[in-house]
Amino acid sequence: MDNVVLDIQKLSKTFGGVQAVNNFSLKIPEGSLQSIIGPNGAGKTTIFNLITGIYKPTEGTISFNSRRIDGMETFKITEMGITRTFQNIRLFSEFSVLDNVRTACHMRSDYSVFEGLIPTPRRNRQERAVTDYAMNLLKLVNLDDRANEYADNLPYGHQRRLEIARALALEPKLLLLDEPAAGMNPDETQKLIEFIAEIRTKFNLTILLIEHHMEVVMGLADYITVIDFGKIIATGTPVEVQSNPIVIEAYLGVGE
Amino acid sequence: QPKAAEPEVADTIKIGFFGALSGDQAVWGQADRDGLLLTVNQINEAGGVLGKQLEVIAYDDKGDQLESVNVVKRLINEDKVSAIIGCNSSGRNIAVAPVTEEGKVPIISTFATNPRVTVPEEGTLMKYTFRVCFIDPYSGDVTAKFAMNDLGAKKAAVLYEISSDYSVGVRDFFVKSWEDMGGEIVADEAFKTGDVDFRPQLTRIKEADPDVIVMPFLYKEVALSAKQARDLGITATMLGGDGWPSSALLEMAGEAVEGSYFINHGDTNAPNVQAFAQAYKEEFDKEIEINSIMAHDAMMMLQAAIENAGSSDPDAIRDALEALEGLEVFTGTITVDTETHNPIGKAASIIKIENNEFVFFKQFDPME
Amino acid sequence: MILQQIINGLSIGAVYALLAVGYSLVYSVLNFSNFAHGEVLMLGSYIGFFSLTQLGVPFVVAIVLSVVGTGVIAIVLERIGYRPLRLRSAPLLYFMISAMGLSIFLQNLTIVTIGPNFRTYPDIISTAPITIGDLYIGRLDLMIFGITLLSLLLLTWFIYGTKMGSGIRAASYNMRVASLMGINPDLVVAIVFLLAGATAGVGGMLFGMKYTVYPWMGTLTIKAFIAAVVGGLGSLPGAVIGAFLLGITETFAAAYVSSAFRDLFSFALMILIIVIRPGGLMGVVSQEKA
Amino acid sequence: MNSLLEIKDLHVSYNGINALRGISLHVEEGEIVTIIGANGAGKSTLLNTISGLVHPKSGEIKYKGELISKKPHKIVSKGIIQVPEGRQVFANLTTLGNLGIGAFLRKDKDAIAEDMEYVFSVFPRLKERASQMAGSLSGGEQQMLAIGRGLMSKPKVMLLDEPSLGLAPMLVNDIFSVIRKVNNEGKGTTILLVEQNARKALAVANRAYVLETGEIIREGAGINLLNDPSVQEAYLGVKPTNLQ
Amino acid sequence: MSPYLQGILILAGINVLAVLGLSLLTGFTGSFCFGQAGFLTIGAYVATLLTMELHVPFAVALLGGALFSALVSIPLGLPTLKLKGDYFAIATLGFAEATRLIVENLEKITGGSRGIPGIPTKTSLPIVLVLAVVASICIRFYVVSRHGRNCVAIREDETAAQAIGINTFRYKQISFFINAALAGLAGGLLSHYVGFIQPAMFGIQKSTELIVMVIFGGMHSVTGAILAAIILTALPEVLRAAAAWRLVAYGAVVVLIMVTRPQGLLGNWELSRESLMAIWNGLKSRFSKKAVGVDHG
Ligand SMILES: Nc1ncnc2c1ncn2[C@@H]1O[C@H](COP(=O)(O)OP(=O)(O)OP(=O)(O)O)[C@@H](O)[C@H]1O
Ligand SMILES: Nc1ncnc2c1ncn2[C@@H]1O[C@H](COP(=O)(O)OP(=O)(O)OP(=O)(O)O)[C@@H](O)[C@H]1O
Ligand SMILES: [Mg+2]
Ligand SMILES: [Mg+2]
Repeated sequence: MDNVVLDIQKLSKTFGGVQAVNNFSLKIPEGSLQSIIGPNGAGKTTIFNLITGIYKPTEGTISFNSRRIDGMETFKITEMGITRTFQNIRLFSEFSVLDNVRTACHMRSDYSVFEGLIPTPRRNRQERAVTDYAMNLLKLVNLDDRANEYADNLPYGHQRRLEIARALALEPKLLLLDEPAAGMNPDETQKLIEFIAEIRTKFNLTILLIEHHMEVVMGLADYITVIDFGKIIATGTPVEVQSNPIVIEAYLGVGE
Repeated sequence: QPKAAEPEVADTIKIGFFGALSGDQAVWGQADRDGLLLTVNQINEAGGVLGKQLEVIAYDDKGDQLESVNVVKRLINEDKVSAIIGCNSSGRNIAVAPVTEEGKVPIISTFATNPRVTVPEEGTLMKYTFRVCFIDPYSGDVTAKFAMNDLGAKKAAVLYEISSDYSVGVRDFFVKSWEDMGGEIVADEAFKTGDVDFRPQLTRIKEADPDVIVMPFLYKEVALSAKQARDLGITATMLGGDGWPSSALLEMAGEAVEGSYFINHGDTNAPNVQAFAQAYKEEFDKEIEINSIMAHDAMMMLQAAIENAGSSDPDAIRDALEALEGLEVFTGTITVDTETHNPIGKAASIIKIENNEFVFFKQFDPME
Repeated sequence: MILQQIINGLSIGAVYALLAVGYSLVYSVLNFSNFAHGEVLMLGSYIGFFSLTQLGVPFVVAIVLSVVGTGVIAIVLERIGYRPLRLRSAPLLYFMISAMGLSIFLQNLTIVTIGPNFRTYPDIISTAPITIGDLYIGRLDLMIFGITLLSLLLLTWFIYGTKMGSGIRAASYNMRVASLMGINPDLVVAIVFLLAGATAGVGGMLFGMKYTVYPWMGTLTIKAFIAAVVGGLGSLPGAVIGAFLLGITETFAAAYVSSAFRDLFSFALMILIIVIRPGGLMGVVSQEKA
Repeated sequence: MNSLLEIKDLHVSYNGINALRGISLHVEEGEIVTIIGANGAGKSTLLNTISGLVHPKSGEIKYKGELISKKPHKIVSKGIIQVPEGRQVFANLTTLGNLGIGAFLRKDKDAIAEDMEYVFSVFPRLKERASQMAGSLSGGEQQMLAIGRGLMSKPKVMLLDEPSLGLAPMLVNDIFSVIRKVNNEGKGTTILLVEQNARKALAVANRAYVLETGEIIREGAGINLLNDPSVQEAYLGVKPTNLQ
Repeated sequence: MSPYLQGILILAGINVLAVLGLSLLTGFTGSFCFGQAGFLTIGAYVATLLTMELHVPFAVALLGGALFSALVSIPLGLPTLKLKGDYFAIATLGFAEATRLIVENLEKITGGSRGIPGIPTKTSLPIVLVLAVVASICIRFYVVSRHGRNCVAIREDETAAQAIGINTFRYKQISFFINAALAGLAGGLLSHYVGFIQPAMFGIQKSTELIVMVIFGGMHSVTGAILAAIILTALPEVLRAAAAWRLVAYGAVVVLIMVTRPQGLLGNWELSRESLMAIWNGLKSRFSKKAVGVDHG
C-alpha cells in the first residue's frame, strides 16, 4: 500500500448548532491528487481549517506522516509541510507581489534574529538566494512582470495565482487548494489545470483540492470524496462519481 | 493676553519665568506668571530697579520636567537672564536646580515646598536655588501641633494625593509629627491625580471616626472631597494647607468647608494684599490665587536682592539673596537661611473658613 | 458600610457608564476609540455652564443647548478629523491618532481661550443626599444613574430595533458595500456622532454639577475606555456593565484593600477579563473564518 | 430615444494606471447584457464606476438620459443595485439582517416580506441559516446571500459581478435561471452581468460585450458571440469539456 | 554648542531610541502599544537605582535598565500579545499606569511620587548620538530582514501569516522585547540626563507623545519615525514663543497630518542614500529639462 501522507479519522466539527463536519474520514496517499467536492456549505473549507489548525476539531484525529497534528498551532503544521490557499484570498496587501513570495520563503533562510539586526555576509547571501528563488516562482506563475506592484492591485485571477506561488514557496509536501479556479474564465481555468499538473510533478506534491469547476476536478483528481452536510455521501474515481446518482442529485444537477 | 513689560530702554534687567501655562497644571502656572507680570509692571511704573526697567521672559513647560529643563537652559544660555522665578512644583524645581547651578543663575521658586529642592542631600546646598515658601516638614508640623494643641484632636485621618509630591510630602511629615506627639492616625487614605470621586476612601474615614481630617492637596480636590465627605455625613473638622486658599474653593465647596482650618503662608485677607488683588482682578479679569501672591513675593525678594547688590549680575544677585534679611512681603517677613535657602521667620497663619469667608484665626510662630 | 460602598461603586460606575456608552457607540460603527469623546463632554459642560450663568436660561433649556451643541460639535469633529480618513479607508490606528490630536487640540484651545480655572455650576437643583438610615445616596447620582439607563435603552432600541440601526451596523462593517445598498455613509456616521455627542452633552452637564467644570475634565474617558473594553468594545450593554463592574471594583479595592493601589485593581481586572475573554464580557469573539 | 443606461467614452485610472480606456456601451430597458473578458480586463472597474464607487477620469454615464450622481447611495435610490464581486456580505449581521439591508430604501413592508419569501424559495439554504451571522456562512452561502440581498432592493437595474463565483454546479444553473426569472423576459429587472462562466452568460444574454485590457473589442448578440470561433478560443476554453 | 542646543539634541536622541522599537512594534508588527511610558519608567528607575545604590558604572546601569525592561516584556506579553487592536492598546496602557502606581507606592525604594533627585548626570551628547545611530541602523536592517518581513506579514493578515508558517506570537514577542529594551535604554539615559526622576514624568501623555511620533513619521518607515522624533522634539522649542498656543497647534498639526497625509511624513518610504540620490537625480533632471527649455525658448 502507498505511503499515507494525511490520515483523517472520524473528524467532526460543530459550531453552535451547526454540524459542519460529521464523522469524516480520509486517507491521502503520497503523490496523489484528491479532491473534495460537495454543495455549498457542505463543510469543505471547514475541513481545510481543521487540517491547518485554524479550527480545533470537536472530535476525531488528523495525522500527517503518522504524526498527530490536530490541535497543533497553524504555523507548526505549516512547518511540517502542509500549506494551503484560501477561498477568500488572503494576500499581504501592503506587500509587493515579490515580497508576498519572499515572506513565504522565510524557512529557506536560517539567519538569526541577531543577524537581522546587523547584516552579515551569510545573511546577504541567503537574502539574495531567496529573492532569486521567489522571482523564479513568479516566473512560473507568470507574474514576474508585476513583481513590484502591490498585491492588492492585482486583478482577482492573478491574486489567486500569487496565492499559489506563495504556498509553493514553502515547499510543502501537501498542498491544500481551496477553489483555485474561482473567478477564472474557462480559458484561464484550462491553463490552471495544466499549471497544477505541472507543479504537482515538478514539486513532487500531494494535493487536496476543493473546487466547484468540474472540469478542474475531473481533469486532475485521482480520487474524489463527495460530502454533504459534513458527511461523506460518495467516493470514487472521477468517472464513478460523475455518474453516481446520489452525487448528481445532491451536487451536480442535471446538465442543460 | 498680558504681555511682558515692553523694554523701553535698551538697558533692561531680564528676568526669566517658567511654569505650566498649558496642560492640566495651567491654573497654577498662569497664576504664577500673572502675579509676576503685575508685580513687574508695578515696579516698572515706579521707576524700575536700579533705574532700569525689568523685562520678563516667560516660557511654558506644560508641567513637564523635561521641558522645564529645556526652557531653563534657554533662559540661561540664549536669553541670558539675570535671575529666574518659578515654578510652583517641587519636581520641576529639583530637575532644573542642577541647570541653574551650572549656569550660575539664581532661581526663586514660588511654591516648591519639598526640602530637597534646595538641599538635595543632607549637608549639600543648591547654591543658586531659593524659595519664597515654607517647606513641607514645617506645614506638616504646624498642622499636627495646631490640631492637637488648639483643636484638642486625638484621632486624625489623612486623605492625600499619592501622585503629588507635595501632598505626599505634607502627609509624611504630618504623620511623623502627629505620631511623635502621641496622636493616633485612624485612617490613611490615598487617591490619584485626576480622581474626582473620593467616597470609597471617605466611607472608610467615616467609619474610623476621626476628630480631624488632614487634606493636604489643591482646592479643586478639596472642594470635591469636602462635599462628598459632608454628603456622607462626616462631621470631623477638616484641615488643609497652602493648596486651599482660593476664592474658587469657597465657591465650589460652599457649606462643605465651613468651619475648616488651613495653614497658609500669610493672610490673603490681610489689608496689605487687597490693593494688589484688586489690581490683579482688573488686569486679568479673574480672582487672585495664592500663587500670584507668592510670585509677587518672590519678585520682591529679587528686587531687594538686585538693589542690595547694586547690580544685575547673576552672581551678585545670588549673594544678595543669600544675605537677605527681614524683608517685608505680603506673606510675612523673609530672612533667607544661609544653610538651607529657606525663608526663616515666616510665620504660618492659620485661616478659618467662617460664613464662607477666609478669616484670619491665629499666627503660628514657627519656634513654638 | 458595605452597602454604602456598593452605593458608592454604583454611582461611580454610572458616571463611567454614561461616558462609555457614547464611546462604545462610535466604536461600534467606526471601530476605533474616539479619544476626543471626553473633550466633547467637556465642551458640553461649558456650554451648559455658560448657558446657565451668562444667558441665565432655565435648567432644561441649558440641557437642550448643551445636547444640541455637543451633537453638532461631534459631527463637526467627525467631518474634520475622521471623514477624510474614512473616505480613504485608512487603517484604524490613524483614526485613533487623529482622535488624540483632536483631544489635545480641544483641551488646550479651551485652556487658552476660556482659561484653565475651575468653574462651579450654580445650584440649580438640590444636590443634597437622600438619607436612608445610615446610608447616603446622592440625588445627582440617582439622576446620572437614571439617565444612563435611559440612554442605554434608547440607543439599544435604535441600533437593534430600527432599520436605520441595522443600516448603521452594516455601515460599521463595510461602508463601501453599505453605500452600494443605498445607505448614505455620511448620514449614518453623522447620526452616530450626533447621538454620541448628545450623551456627552447630558453627561457634561451632570459631571459639571458634580465635579465642576475645567478644561481637562475629559481625561476621565480613560476610565470609560477601560469600562468599554471590559464590557466588550462596541457593545452598548457591555459598556454599561463594564462601567459598573469597574466602579464596584475600584470602590472595593479602595475600601477593603488599599486606596493607594486602587487603580492597580481596575487594571488587573481589565487585563484578567480580556485575557479570559478577548472580546470583553459582552463582545462577540468572532472566530475568524479562513 | 434614450437608452436606460448609456456610457460614453469612459476612462478610469488607478494612480495613473489606466483600467478603462474609452469605453462606450449602452443597456436598453429589459435587456440582459453581459460583459466577458479576462482577469484584469476592467469588468469590475466598469461596474464600480457605474455604481459610483470609482470615479471616472473622463467620459459620462447616463441613466435614463441623465448623468448619474457621484454618490453610490444616490445611485441606488434611482434603482441601480450592484451585487459586488467576492460576496462582501455584512459579516456582523445575520442572514436576515443582510437581506433587510438589501431593502434599506424600501418602505413597502408587505412587499418586502414577499420578496424575502421569494429569495428563500430560490435559496432554501439561506432560510436554514436565517439567524446565523453572515461572516460564518460558507463561501457559497455568502454568495447566495449577496445575490439575495441585491434582489431585496427590487432594483430596476441589477449589476451582477460574477454571481456564480464559488457556487456548486447545481446552483450555478439555478443562478442563471434566477437571472432569467428576475428579468422576466424583458418585463422585469434590467441586468448587466459580468461573468467568468462566459458560456452560460452568453447563453442568457441578449447582447454582450467583450472587454480586453480596458477596451471593448467585440460586441454583439449573445448567441452570435457564443458561436464565434475567436471568442470560443479566447474565453470559452479551447476544448469544451463534457460537463459544461 | 550651547548647553541649550545640546540639551535638545540629547532629548531628541533619547526620543529616537524610545521611538525606534515602537516603530517596529506598532508600525511594522501592527501591535498598537500605548504603554511606552511604562518601559521608560522601568529603564529609568532600574538604571538610576543601579548607579545610586550599587554604584555600578554608567554603561552597566544603562544595560541593566534596558535588560530589565526587556525582561518585563516577556511575562507582560504572554497574556497580552494575543489581544487584538484596541484591546492590546488598553492592556499596555494599563501596564504603564500600573507601573507608575507601583513606583509611587514603593516609596522606600523609589522615593514614591517625590522621586529621586541628585542622579549623576552622565548622559552626554556623544553617548546618546552613538547609541541612537547604532540602534537606528540595527532596526533599519531588521525590518528588511526575513524577520522584519514576517512582522509586516503579521500586521497585514495574522491568519495568513500563520498559514505560511510564521510563529506569529514569537515574532510579536521579539518586537515587544526589542521595543522594551530600547525604551528601557532611553529611560536610563533620560534619568541620567535630567538628574532627577519622578513618576509624574511618565504619564499617559508621554506614551501618547511617542506613539504620535511613530505615526507622524510614517507608520511603515523607520527613518520616518526617527525624523519625527527629531522634529517633534524640536518643534515645541521653535514654537516656544507661541506659549500656550503651541499645544493647540500641536494638536492641530497631528490631526492635519492624519487627514492630509495619513501615511505620515515618509509613509512606506525610507530615507536612504539611494532614495536621496533618486530625489537628487529627479531634481537635477527637472532642472536640466527646464534649462533645456530655456535654451530653446
Ligand atoms: N484599487 C485599485 N488600484 C490600482 N489598480 C487597480 C485597482 N483595482 C483594479 N486595478 C487594476 O485595474 C485593472 C482592472 O481590474 P478589474 O478588477 O476591473 O478587472 P476584472 O476584469 O474585474 O478582473 P477579474 O476578472 O479578475 O475580476 C487591473 O489591472 C487591476 O490591477
Ligand atoms: N465559524 C463558524 N461559525 C458558525 N458556522 C460556521 C463557521 N464556519 C463554517 N460554518 C458553517 O459550517 C458549514 C460549512 O461551511 P464551509 O465553509 O466548510 O462550507 P464549504 O463546503 O466550504 O462551502 P462552499 O463551497 O460554499 O465554500 C456552513 O453551513 C457554515 O455556515
Ligand atoms: Mg468553502
Ligand atoms: Mg472583477
